[in-house]
Amino acid sequence: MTDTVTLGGAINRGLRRSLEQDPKTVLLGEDIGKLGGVFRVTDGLLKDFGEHRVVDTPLAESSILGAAIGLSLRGYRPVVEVQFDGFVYVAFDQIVSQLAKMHARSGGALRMPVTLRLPYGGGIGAVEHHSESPEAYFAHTAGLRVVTPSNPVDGYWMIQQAIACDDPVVFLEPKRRYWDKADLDESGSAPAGLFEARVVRPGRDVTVVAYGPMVRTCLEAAAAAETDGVMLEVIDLRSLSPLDMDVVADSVERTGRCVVVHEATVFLGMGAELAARISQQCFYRLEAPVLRVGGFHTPYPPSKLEKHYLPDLDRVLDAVDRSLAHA
Amino acid sequence: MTDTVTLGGAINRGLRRSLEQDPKTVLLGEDIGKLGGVFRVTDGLLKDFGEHRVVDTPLAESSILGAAIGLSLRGYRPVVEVQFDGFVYVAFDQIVSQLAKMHARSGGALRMPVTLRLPYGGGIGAVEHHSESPEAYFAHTAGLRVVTPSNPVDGYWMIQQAIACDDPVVFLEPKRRYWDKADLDESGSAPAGLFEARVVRPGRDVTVVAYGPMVRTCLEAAAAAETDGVMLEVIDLRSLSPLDMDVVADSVERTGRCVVVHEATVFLGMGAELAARISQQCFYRLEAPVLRVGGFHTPYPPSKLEKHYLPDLDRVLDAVDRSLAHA
Amino acid sequence: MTDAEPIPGAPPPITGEGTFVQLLTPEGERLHHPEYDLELSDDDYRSLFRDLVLVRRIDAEATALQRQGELGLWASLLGQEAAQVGAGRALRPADMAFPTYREHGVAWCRGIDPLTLLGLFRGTTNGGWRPDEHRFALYTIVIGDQCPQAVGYAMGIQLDGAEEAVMVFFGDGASSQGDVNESFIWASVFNAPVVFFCQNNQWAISEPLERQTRIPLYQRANGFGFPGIRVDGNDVLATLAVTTAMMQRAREGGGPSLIEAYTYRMGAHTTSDDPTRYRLGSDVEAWKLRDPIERLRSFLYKQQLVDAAFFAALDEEAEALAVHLRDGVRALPDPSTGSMFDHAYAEPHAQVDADRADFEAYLAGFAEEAR
Amino acid sequence: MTDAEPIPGAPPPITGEGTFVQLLTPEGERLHHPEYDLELSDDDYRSLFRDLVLVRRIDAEATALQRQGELGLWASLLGQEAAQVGAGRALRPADMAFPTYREHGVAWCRGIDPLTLLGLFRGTTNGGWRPDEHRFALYTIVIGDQCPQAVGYAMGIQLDGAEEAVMVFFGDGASSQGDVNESFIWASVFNAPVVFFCQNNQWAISEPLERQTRIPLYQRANGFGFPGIRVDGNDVLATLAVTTAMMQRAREGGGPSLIEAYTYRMGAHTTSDDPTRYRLGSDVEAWKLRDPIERLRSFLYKQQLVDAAFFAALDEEAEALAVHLRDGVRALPDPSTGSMFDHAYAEPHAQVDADRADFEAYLAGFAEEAR
Ligand SMILES: Cc1ncc(C[n+]2csc(CCOP(=O)(O)OP(=O)(O)O)c2C)c(N)n1
Ligand SMILES: Cc1ncc(C[n+]2csc(CCOP(=O)(O)OP(=O)(O)O)c2C)c(N)n1
Ligand SMILES: [Mg+2]
Ligand SMILES: [Mg+2]
Repeated sequence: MTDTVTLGGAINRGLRRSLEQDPKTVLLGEDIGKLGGVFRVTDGLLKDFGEHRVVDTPLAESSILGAAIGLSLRGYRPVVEVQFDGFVYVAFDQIVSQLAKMHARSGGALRMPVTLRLPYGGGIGAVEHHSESPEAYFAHTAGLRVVTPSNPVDGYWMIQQAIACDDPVVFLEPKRRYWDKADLDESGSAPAGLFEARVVRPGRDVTVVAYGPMVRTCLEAAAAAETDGVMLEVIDLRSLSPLDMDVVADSVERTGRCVVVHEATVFLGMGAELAARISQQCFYRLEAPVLRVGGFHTPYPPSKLEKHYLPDLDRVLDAVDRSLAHA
Repeated sequence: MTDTVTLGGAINRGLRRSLEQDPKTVLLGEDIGKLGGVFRVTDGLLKDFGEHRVVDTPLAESSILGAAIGLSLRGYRPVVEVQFDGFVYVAFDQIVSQLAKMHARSGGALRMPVTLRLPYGGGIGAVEHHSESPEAYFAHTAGLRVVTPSNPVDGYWMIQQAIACDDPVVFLEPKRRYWDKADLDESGSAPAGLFEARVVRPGRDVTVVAYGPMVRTCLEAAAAAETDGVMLEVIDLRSLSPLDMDVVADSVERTGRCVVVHEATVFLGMGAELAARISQQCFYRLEAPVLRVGGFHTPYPPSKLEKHYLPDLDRVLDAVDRSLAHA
Repeated sequence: MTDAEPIPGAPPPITGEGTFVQLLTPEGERLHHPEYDLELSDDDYRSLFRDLVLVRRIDAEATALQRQGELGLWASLLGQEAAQVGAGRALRPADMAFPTYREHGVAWCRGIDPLTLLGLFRGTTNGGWRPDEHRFALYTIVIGDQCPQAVGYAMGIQLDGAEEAVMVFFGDGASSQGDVNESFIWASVFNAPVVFFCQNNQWAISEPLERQTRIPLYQRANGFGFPGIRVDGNDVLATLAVTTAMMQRAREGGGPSLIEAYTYRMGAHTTSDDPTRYRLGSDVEAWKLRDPIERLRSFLYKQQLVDAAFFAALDEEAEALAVHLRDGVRALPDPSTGSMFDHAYAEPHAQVDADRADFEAYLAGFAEEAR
Repeated sequence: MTDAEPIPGAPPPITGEGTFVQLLTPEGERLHHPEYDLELSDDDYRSLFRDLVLVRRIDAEATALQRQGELGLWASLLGQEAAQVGAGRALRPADMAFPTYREHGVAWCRGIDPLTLLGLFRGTTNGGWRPDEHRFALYTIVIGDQCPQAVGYAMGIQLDGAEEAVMVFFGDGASSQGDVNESFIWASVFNAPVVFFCQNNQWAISEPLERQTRIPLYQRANGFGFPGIRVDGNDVLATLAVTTAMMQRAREGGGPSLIEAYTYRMGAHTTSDDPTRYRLGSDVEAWKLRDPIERLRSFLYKQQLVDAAFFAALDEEAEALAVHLRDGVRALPDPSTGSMFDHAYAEPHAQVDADRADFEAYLAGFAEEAR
């Protein structure tokens, strides 16, 4: 039975299913109750699961994470929403010093099955602090896992997989894709593991690696490139920590060229790790240096400028051209 | 007139000179007054400059940074000490959302000449949270500058340059080198710009890039390698944001090989950015992939294990060997 | 101002009347208060009324401009005009204010052209005005972050030995943030000249006050050792009186204080919000009876301080302001693409320079193609 | 417990006597309190004394072991034995405690072998015990972080409908952290079964209490709507009485409370610290007269509850404990290098696996060379 759902709607359904299947699943966040979250991702859950399992909290992100840790210690499986990317820094200490390290600190005795849901990325014309891409901060933090769906089907399955995971998972939701639609069959089982990358479009000329919001952009670029006879292979990483390097390296071994695309600032963004790794793993195969397309080394600009700041089809294709220019 | 000073002592003298020369310089931190800081880096400054300019604050790092921002808005030039690397995350929001972005937000009208002094790194047998290497979090953050001295002479000059800089500077102090000594001549002028890298040992075979605590380790490795006839060129980055790529690329163009060394976890550590960049800039010259030596993808271990976690002479030389193994 | 101590275990109902300072009833009756009172001239009354009306007009116009697509977002101050104008008018030129994102009324009092505010919500800037010139910090969007900054600034005043004070604005929701509570501690420990002005508009987006506190917010100050006062935030006179007194106290070395302005967010949280999902229209209706403008209008009428000409002139002024905003907003230039790179740092930064060069080369490539 | 309201502008002197609950004077005189009292058997008294003595002995032994180089660091509880034993003994087996890094006395009451504590300070582990089995969370070193966690755990108790409560420990310095104040808000809003137990030992490393607050710390609770009580933290009876009452209140749904245990850090902050740089020996001397053990010893003597045989047996027990620690700490095995990789994640993580494989290959390289 297949339904057409948006990404936001798919995550909502995934949350609902987790709430149904495991009574230990509880949701915490600001405005997730009656309002259903500012993006309506928790719409209807308060009504159906009650205010003990869908908890509107005081306006204090550090304590949201701290409380989630405490609930984990009590055997719960908390799913936390931080309303926007730019507000997660307030909770950074609880995330980095406590959530990420508790399992190791306890020598494996304690588990932190916390899912941190975080709408991220730009492109929605928002005011400051509502368009950030903080994924590298989390991926650099040992003890955390970081994943991000790019489409509704992944959104539905990955949120459930993240909640089921016994490690803390930062679940990054590409907010500008919340309204993207796809057909979802809830009756099947997850099409892929939570930490697997996927080739979402095969091609022989250049490997384009993306995740979250940029997957669609890269698919569009690939379609445009095809009209010029250039066949891009697009990889959706899905997981940023760990990285599924097998899929990436396998592709680059075939194409010999690679472009990594993300919204986050290039300097020490995910592209840095990917470029470093691909340059090493595919050292003798690379025909051009791995190129990176991403945000500039500036704070996210006022929204009137974001179309210039954010990678788009043209900037992806420009990098593809520069890659191909290497003989 | 030359004196022998430790790194901690040199920074102390640099702070003193800044306090003397600019009445707008104020110091904020925990235990920086009578105690002189847990590493005694502010020793004697309260006595000589008074409690209005050397302020022992409440135990609240987020507010230390917030207050520094407020003082900047009032025309002051605050120098903030956060006692240990592991306690800076509490202030992450003020650093990332406010300190880093204020100048851009104001369209250049406001300046944030804040220096954040942060002892960092391991190797002193400390308990948890006292051995972290958070530099990548800061270097990834546009709007911040990140520097780190590796020796007393740099410590003396760089702290003054950092304080004089009109941008926020994260000044990372390699705590396990606090007691390293060198001769300091206070009468001269700074031997290099704050954002310049330096070749601290020339060599023809492999470029070894390090900063902060690892510079000494790499110099020791270079001395050992020399006995085997391998000549390492060691670069002290000094600045992590911006990176002085000219010095690095120039060296790799000569050696064709590069190893990057740091204590921080390798995944998305500074080595990722350097490897990505070198692999691109020196694409046709590299004879081996850029190799990275650093912390594992685990939380910093209990101190009995840190000798295994931290890069040492052997691990640097092992990477050098692996680099040279590429024909 | 007396108030029952909180009863452990049994949260007292959170209400306004009887706990707050009021100088003007909703019916426009002028009250007097033993501690906080005001001597105002006729002109003062009229000018306060003018500010309230113009500020509301700015807000209405901005809301309309958002609907027309000229702004990406607008955070309406509807219902909070008196709290903001009262507080804003208590500031002296040399004092400093640290706002949230909703203090359009205070901005007005600080002499900031409201058009400048629209830039932020249109997305042409993340700031807009010169905080040093207007003594009005940039809007702060991350809840609570401005509070420790305000205390730091106030410590700077102390270092300078100046007779100035700081007012920092925040909401009922913000009162739960760690930074806000830390700033209470710092202000108290350093006896900093700062007035904490909390507009309790009863809502933090969809969350009612009960999610942030079990006792009246002004009592928070009891835990930190400085006075907490609740004022009728829909009464511009009371707000002006209390803020004037507390600012003067701070300037004179009396230290910090907390003022809770008891008010109501009449509109949506922002234009993106849909309050029908979480609150009753009847609550909003009840609060309409406490409208901050109507009560002053009644008072002015009763006192015969105004006539038809006054209102006509004010209407005209409001209309001109509206035209200024409507025309101005459309004329606001988009920032240049290069401006992204201009102000990331105050001094040159190699990475920014490289990014700028790459971007310019990229743009030049298009130009070339186009030729 | 009555207490003057804070006087705005003029911080009252921060003293102990007269503001706290005391059941045993420094001279060993047994007092009674209208609200908080205890019915204790002779055995109870003796067993409390035993705990105090053994806990102090653990501390002395650990300090010595640090000097001998067996521990990297030790955070002494000297002077705080009564606060910790009193609070620790108020916990029921099913209750949960969240400590800082100094709660060795509470750990003792939770049945944790003190040798386990030494592992953390020796650097063989960052944890050591099973929090789920002992209902005693791991030590928290980042100041204040445990407080929101404690509230979260308490919310879990509510979800489970269990009759349990949480006690969370923190210091006077910690009271300034945002997270600690946020946890007061959460506990109040959710009426969570949590007792905030603040050991005010007058110092946060080198900073005296005046750097954290201008009013007595127990009054912080006034700002959050739950009771705050100051207890003589050098009086194990008073501490036990007050914590027992507040824990029971919490278990029964009465909600949170704040207890300030007024005490003194007799030693250095840790073995790395040098208190002569910032405080007077005479202050420490004055506090010696309030020693928590001596007053109970006097009481036991006066009541003739003990004889020479009791002390001899206790000495012997303490000596055996010391031997256990001395021998045990040297025998603590260093963790295996592989253990770094074992518990970074609960489930397999490709990066950790790769790092482990690389590291093993690297080690194997040495082994090969050696052959
Ligand atoms: C740290 C942080 N968390 C969440 C948000 C999202 N957010 C914006 S406004 C708001 C509610 C603020 O409520 P209140 O402080 O009462 O101010 P009001 O909007 O009512 O004026 C929230 C949760 C934010 N801006 N910053
Ligand atoms: C967030 C944070 N900042 C700084 C430190 C360093 N530090 C360790 S203990 C301490 C003082 C704590 O004082 P208090 O809370 O009174 O506890 P006490 O040590 O007196 O038991 C400080 C500043 C820390 N551990 N965590
Ligand atoms: Mg509000
Ligand atoms: Mg203390």
